[in-house]
Amino acid sequence: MNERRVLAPFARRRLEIVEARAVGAYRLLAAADPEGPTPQPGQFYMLAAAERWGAGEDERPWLPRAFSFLRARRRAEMVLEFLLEAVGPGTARLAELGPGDCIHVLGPLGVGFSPPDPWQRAVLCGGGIGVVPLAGWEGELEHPTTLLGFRDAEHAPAATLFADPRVATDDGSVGHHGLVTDLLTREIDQRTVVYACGPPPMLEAVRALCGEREVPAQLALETGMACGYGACFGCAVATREGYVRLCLEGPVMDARTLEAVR
Amino acid sequence: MNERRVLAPFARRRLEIVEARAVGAYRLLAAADPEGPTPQPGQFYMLAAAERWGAGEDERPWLPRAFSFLRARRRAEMVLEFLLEAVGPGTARLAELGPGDCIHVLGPLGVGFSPPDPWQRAVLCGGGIGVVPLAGWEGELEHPTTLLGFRDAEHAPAATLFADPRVATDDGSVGHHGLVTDLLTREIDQRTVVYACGPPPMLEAVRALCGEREVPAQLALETGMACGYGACFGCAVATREGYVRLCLEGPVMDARTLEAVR
Amino acid sequence: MIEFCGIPLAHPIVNGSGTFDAIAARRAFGDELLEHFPFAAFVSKTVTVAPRGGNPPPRLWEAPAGLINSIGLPNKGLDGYLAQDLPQLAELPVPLVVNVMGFTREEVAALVDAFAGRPEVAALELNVSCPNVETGLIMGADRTETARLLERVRPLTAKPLIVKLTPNTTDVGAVAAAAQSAGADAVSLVNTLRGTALHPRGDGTPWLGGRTGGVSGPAIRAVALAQVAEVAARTSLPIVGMGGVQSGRHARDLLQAGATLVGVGTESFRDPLAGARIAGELASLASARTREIAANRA
Amino acid sequence: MIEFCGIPLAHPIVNGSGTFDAIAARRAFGDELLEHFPFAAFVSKTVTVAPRGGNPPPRLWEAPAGLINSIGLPNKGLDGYLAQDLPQLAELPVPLVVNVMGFTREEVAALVDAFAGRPEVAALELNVSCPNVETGLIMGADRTETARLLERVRPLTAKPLIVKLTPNTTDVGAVAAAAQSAGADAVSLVNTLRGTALHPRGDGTPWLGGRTGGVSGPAIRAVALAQVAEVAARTSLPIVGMGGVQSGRHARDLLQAGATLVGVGTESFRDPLAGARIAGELASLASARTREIAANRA
Ligand SMILES: Cc1cc2nc3c(=O)[nH]c(=O)nc-3n(C[C@H](O)[C@H](O)[C@H](O)COP(=O)(O)OP(=O)(O)OC[C@H]3O[C@@H](n4cnc5c(N)ncnc54)[C@H](O)[C@@H]3O)c2cc1C
Ligand SMILES: Cc1cc2nc3c(=O)[nH]c(=O)nc-3n(C[C@H](O)[C@H](O)[C@H](O)COP(=O)(O)OP(=O)(O)OC[C@H]3O[C@@H](n4cnc5c(N)ncnc54)[C@H](O)[C@@H]3O)c2cc1C
Ligand SMILES: Cc1cc2nc3c(=O)[nH]c(=O)nc-3n(C[C@H](O)[C@H](O)[C@H](O)COP(=O)(O)O)c2cc1C
Ligand SMILES: Cc1cc2nc3c(=O)[nH]c(=O)nc-3n(C[C@H](O)[C@H](O)[C@H](O)COP(=O)(O)O)c2cc1C
Ligand code: FES
Ligand code: FES
Repeated sequence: MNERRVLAPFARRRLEIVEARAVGAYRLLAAADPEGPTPQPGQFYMLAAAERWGAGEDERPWLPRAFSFLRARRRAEMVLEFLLEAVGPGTARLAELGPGDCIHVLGPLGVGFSPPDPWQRAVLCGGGIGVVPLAGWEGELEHPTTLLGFRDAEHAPAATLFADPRVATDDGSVGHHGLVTDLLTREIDQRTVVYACGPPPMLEAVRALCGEREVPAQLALETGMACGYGACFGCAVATREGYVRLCLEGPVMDARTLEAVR
Repeated sequence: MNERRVLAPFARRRLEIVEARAVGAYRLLAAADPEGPTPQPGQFYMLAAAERWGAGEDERPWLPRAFSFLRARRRAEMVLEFLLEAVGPGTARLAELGPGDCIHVLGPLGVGFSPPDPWQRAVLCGGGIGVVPLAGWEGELEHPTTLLGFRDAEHAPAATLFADPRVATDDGSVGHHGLVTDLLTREIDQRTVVYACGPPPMLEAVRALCGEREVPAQLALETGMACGYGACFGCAVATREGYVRLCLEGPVMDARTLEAVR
Repeated sequence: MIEFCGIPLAHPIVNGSGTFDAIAARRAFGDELLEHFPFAAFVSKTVTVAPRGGNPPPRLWEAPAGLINSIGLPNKGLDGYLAQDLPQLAELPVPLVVNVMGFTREEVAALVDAFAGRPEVAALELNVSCPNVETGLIMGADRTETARLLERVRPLTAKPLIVKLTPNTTDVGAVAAAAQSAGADAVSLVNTLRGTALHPRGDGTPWLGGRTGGVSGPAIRAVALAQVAEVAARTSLPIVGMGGVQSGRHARDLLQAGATLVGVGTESFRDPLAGARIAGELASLASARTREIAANRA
Repeated sequence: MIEFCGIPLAHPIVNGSGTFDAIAARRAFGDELLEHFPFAAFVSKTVTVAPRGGNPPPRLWEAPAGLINSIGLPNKGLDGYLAQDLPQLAELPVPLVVNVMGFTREEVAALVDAFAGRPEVAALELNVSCPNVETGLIMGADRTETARLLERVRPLTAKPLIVKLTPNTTDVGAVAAAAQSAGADAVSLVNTLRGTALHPRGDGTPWLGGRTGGVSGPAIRAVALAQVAEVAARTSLPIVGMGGVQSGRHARDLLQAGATLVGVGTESFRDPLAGARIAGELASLASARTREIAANRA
C-alpha cells in the first residue's frame, strides 16, 4: 500500500506562510511548499517556527510538533494548509505567525488513509481538532458521509472546511446536541468503512463500536513525538502485537490492531 | 556620595517601548518608566525583552543584560533612553523590539559619576558604544569638553546625541583621524577631571595617561553580569585591593583604584 | 506557617546559598528589601575559615536554559563574616541559615563551633561539594567522607545541620542515607552540576577563569527532581529541594517529590523578587488543588 | 579523511546510539537517505540478548533546552537484529558500529561474541549505563565493574571496543582509566543524565511511563564538555564526545576538549540532516581557523 506513504524529501524545508487566519477558535496556516510532494491524507508533518522556536513557558517549545495537513492545494505551486488548536507553547508560537514568517517543515511522514474498496461507503468521523486529516480525505472520496463533533459554537466553524458535513456539539449550540459517535452509530453497517480522528475517548468509542459491529475503521491517532521519522522511539502506541512507533506505522492505524485507544 | 547611587525599586518593571530607531549603526530604544526614579548618569539597568527572551543562538539570551541609560527624559512621565550595539543574541533581540513591545527593567543600579569640584573642568571621553553613559552626564555639567571616538562614519552618528562633541574616527572618515585618546592627551591638565567609558584598551590608555599626569579619572567599566544587584558575584573586577563586584561598587570606578583595565 | 527542623517559616521558599546577597541587595534596593523580603529564611553564601577572593574572571557563562558559574566562593572568612556580615544579616525579617565549607574536617568543625552559640543563627548548612584536601575525595560525593564529617561536627551544636549534597555523584541517595545515620537533621540538593565552556574565539581555552564551573538553572531541573525523589526514597530527612525552579509549578513538583522546602537560585538573577512570586504561585496552586479535590469528593 | 581505531571515516560526525534509526529513516525518506547519509559511521541502537518492547508511554518529556526520554531500549533482541537489521544496515554507505548491552557480564560476552566474526560490523560499543543484575551496581558507574567487564569481553574480539560511559558517576575519569587498563579501544560519552518530570496535572505522579528517564540535548552540553575534558586528561584513548551538539562550534569544542569523533543525538530529532550540517560547519570552522593561523604567522 505504498500510495499511503508518500516519501518525505530528506531535509527540513523552510517554507513561507502565505495565509494565516482564524477558523472559529482554531488557526489556519497555509505555507507554500513548491518542492514538496503531494501528501496522502492522514499523513503528517513536523513543524517548527524558523525563528524564536523557544522561550515560551518553561523555555519551550524546542522540539518540532506534529500536525496533520488539512489540505494540499495545488495551484501554480503547492500550498499546504494546517489547522491548529493552541494548547501549549508550540501551538501558541505557531498560531502567532503571519504571512511572510517562515516555518521549518519535515514531511509528509507516516502512512495516510487507504481508500475504501469500490463497494464500501466511507464515513468520516472527526472530533474537535481531529477533523483536520479528514478534510483532505473527504475531497478524494466519492459521496462520503462526514460527521463532525465539536465542543461548542466557537469550534464548530471548522465544519466550514468540509463540503457536506453533519455536525454535533457537546452543548447543542450547533447541530445535534451530543456526541458525534451518536451520529456514527446510525450511519454504519457492513458496507461502511470508517475514517476517524479525534480525542482518545472518541476514538476508543469508535473502535469499540466498529469492533462490535465488525465494521472496518481506520483511526488517525496522536501521541507525543520528538522526531516524526522513527528515530527516537518516543511515539510508542500499544497494539495487540506490542508497541509500534506511531510516526512510522501510523498515525493511521487499523482499528482491529488496537486493544484500546488511550 | 549617596547621590551617585539612586536606589532601585525592589522589583522588575514591565515597561513599554515608546520609540525605537537607528542612530547610525546603533539602535536607540526609549521606554516609558512612569514609576521609576531619576537615575544618576553612569548608573545602569538590567534589561530583558518581556516576550521571547531566548531561542536565539544557543537558546540564548536567558539572563537579563546590563545597559547604561543614555538619557532620562522627564516630560509628563519619565522616559528612559538606551542605545544598543547588537553584538550577540541579547542585544539582537532587544534591537528588534518596536513601539508597543515591552521590556523587563531592573534599576537604576550601581553607582554613577560623581560631580567635579567647582574648580575642576570636566572632560568626557567616550569610545564606541561606551559613549552612552556620557550623554546624560554631559547635560548635567557646565561647559564640559566632550571627546568621542568611533570606528567609522557608520558609528559616528551617535555623536549627534551630544551637545558639543569633538569626534575622532579610526578610519578618519569623520573628524580627527585616530584615537580619541589622542584628543584627550591635549585636553587634560591639573584642573581637569576625566569621565571615560569605552572598550578596555581605550580605558586602559585613559587610566595610564591620567595616572601618569595625576589627573583624576572616573571610568565606567563593563563586564559580564548575571544579576546586576550583587547577588551572583559574577561581575568581579580586579582592583588594587582585590576583586570587587562591578554592579555594586561600579560600574563607575575611580581610575586610581585599578591597576589596569582588562 | 510551616515548620522546618523546628524553625517556623512563613512559606516553603528559601534562597539557594550564594544566589542572593541580602547585604548587597539592601544597598541596591534600600529598606524595601526588608519590607518585601522574598524568602522565608535566608541562606547566606558559603563561609570558609580563611577569607577568599574568588576565581579570576570571567566567572559566568550563559548556557542553554542556564548558567555556568565559577565564582570560587569569595567571602570575608569566618572572622570577617562574624564581625561584618552577621550583625547585618541579623536584621533580616526571617531566620538565618549560615552555609559553611571547610577543606578539612577540622575546618568544618571550627566553623560549626563558631556559629553554635550564636542566637542569630537558626541553622547551619554544610557545603560538602569540595574536596577534602587530606583525602582528595569530594566530601559530599562519598558516603564515608560524609558520615565521618557529620560524626565530627554533630556533637558541636544543637542547631539543625543541613547537608548540602552534590549532584556529581553516582548514588546521592546513599550519601543522604549516610548523612542521616551520622546525625544530619536535613539535606539540601542539588548544588550545581560540574560543567564547562570553551572560549568562543575557538582556540580551545576554557572561558571561565576557574576553568570549570557549575551548571544551574532550568537546564538542571529534571536532574534535581530525580535526585530529590531518590533521596526522599532513601531517607526520612526533611529535604530542601532546588535546581532550576522558576515557578510555583516547579516548586510544587519538588515538594511532591519529597522536599519540605524549595530553594530558588539562579532565577533570582533574572528577577530579584522570584522567591516571593514563586511562593505566591505555589500558594495559589495549593488552594486550587484543595478546591479540586474537594469538588471531586463532593 | 580521518581515522578512528583504524577505521577510516569521511568526517568526525557520527550519530549517538538510539537517536537515528537508519532502517526507519529509509522507510520515511527512501534512498535519498543513502545518497546524503549524514554520519561518517552509523551507530545502531542498543541491542540486548532478549527482545524488549520498551517502556510504557509516555516516553518523552520536553525539558528546557532538552529532552527527557524513557524509551527503555526496545529492540528485536540479538537474533532479530542479526536476522532482520544487520543485512539492511550493511547496505549503508558508512561503517557500522553495533551498540550492545547486557544485564550480566555473560550477556555482554554473548553479544560481543555474536558480532565478533561479522564483517559487516566495524566496531562494537558497550552501553554500560545499566545495572549489573548480579551486583546491583551500574556497570559503567563503577571502575571495578567496568574493568571486570572489559577483562571478560576483550579476548572475544579483535574489533574495536568502545565503552559508552555514563555521566551519572562521581569520577568519570577514573572509570575511563579503568576501561583503558582493561583493554578498551575507545570511550564514548556522555550518555543521558538521570532526570525526571512530574505529570503537569499536579498530582505528583511521574509523567514518564518508565518513571525516570535520561536528559539529553543542549541542557547537558556543559556537563558533556567537562566530562570529555576530564576523560581526556585521564586516558589516552580516542573519545567519541557527545551531549547537546547542535552546531559545528559545539563539535569543535568537544574536539578541542579531547574528542576524536563527535556524536550528534537529540539534534537529529529537530533536523534529520543535523549530522551533515554540523560536519559542514565544522569543516568551515577548521578552514577558517587554518587561514587565521596562517595570517597571524605571515
Ligand atoms: C500525527 C499527529 C497529527 C496532529 N495533528 C494536529 C493538527 O492537525 N492540529 C493540531 O492542532 N494538533 C495536531 N496534533 C497535536 C499537536 O502535535 C499537539 O497539540 C502539539 O504538539 C502540542 O504542542 P504544544 O507545545 O502546543 O503543547 P504541549 O505543552 O506540548 O501540550 C500538549 C500535551 O503534551 C503534554 N505535555 C505538557 N508539557 C509537556 C512537556 N514538557 N513535554 C511533553 N509533553 C508535555 C500534555 O499532556 C499536554 O496536554 C497532532 C499530533 C500528531 C501526533
Ligand atoms: C554596566 C554596563 C553597561 C553597559 N551599557 C551598554 C550600553 O549602553 N549599550 C550597549 O550596547 N551595551 C552595553 N553594555 C554591554 C552589554 O551588556 C552587552 O553588549 C550585552 O550583555 C551583550 O549581550 P549579547 O547577548 O548581545 O551578546 P553576548 O553573546 O553575551 O556577547 C557579549 C560578549 O560576551 C561573551 N560571550 C559570548 N557568549 C557568551 C556566553 N554564552 N556566556 C557569557 N558570555 C558570552 C563574548 O565575549 C561576547 O563578546 C553594558 C554592560 C555593562 C556591564
Ligand atoms: C552564581 C552561583 C553561586 C553559588 N554559590 C554557592 C555557594 O556559595 N554555596 C553553595 O552551597 N551553593 C552555591 N550555589 C548553588 C546554589 O545554591 C544552588 O544549589 C544551585 O544554583 C541550584 O539551584 P538553581 O538552579 O535554582 O540556581 C551557587 C549557585 C550559583 C548559580
Ligand atoms: C531518545 C533517545 C534514545 C537513546 N537511546 C540510546 C540507546 O539505545 N543506547 C545508547 O547507548 N544511548 C542512547 N541514547 C543516548 C544518546 O546516544 C546520547 O548519548 C545522548 O542523547 C547525548 O547526546 P545528545 O545530547 O546529542 O542527544 C539515547 C538518547 C535519546 C535522546
Ligand atoms: S516520533 Fe520519534 S520515533 Fe516516532
Ligand atoms: S552582576 Fe551579579 S553580582 Fe554583579
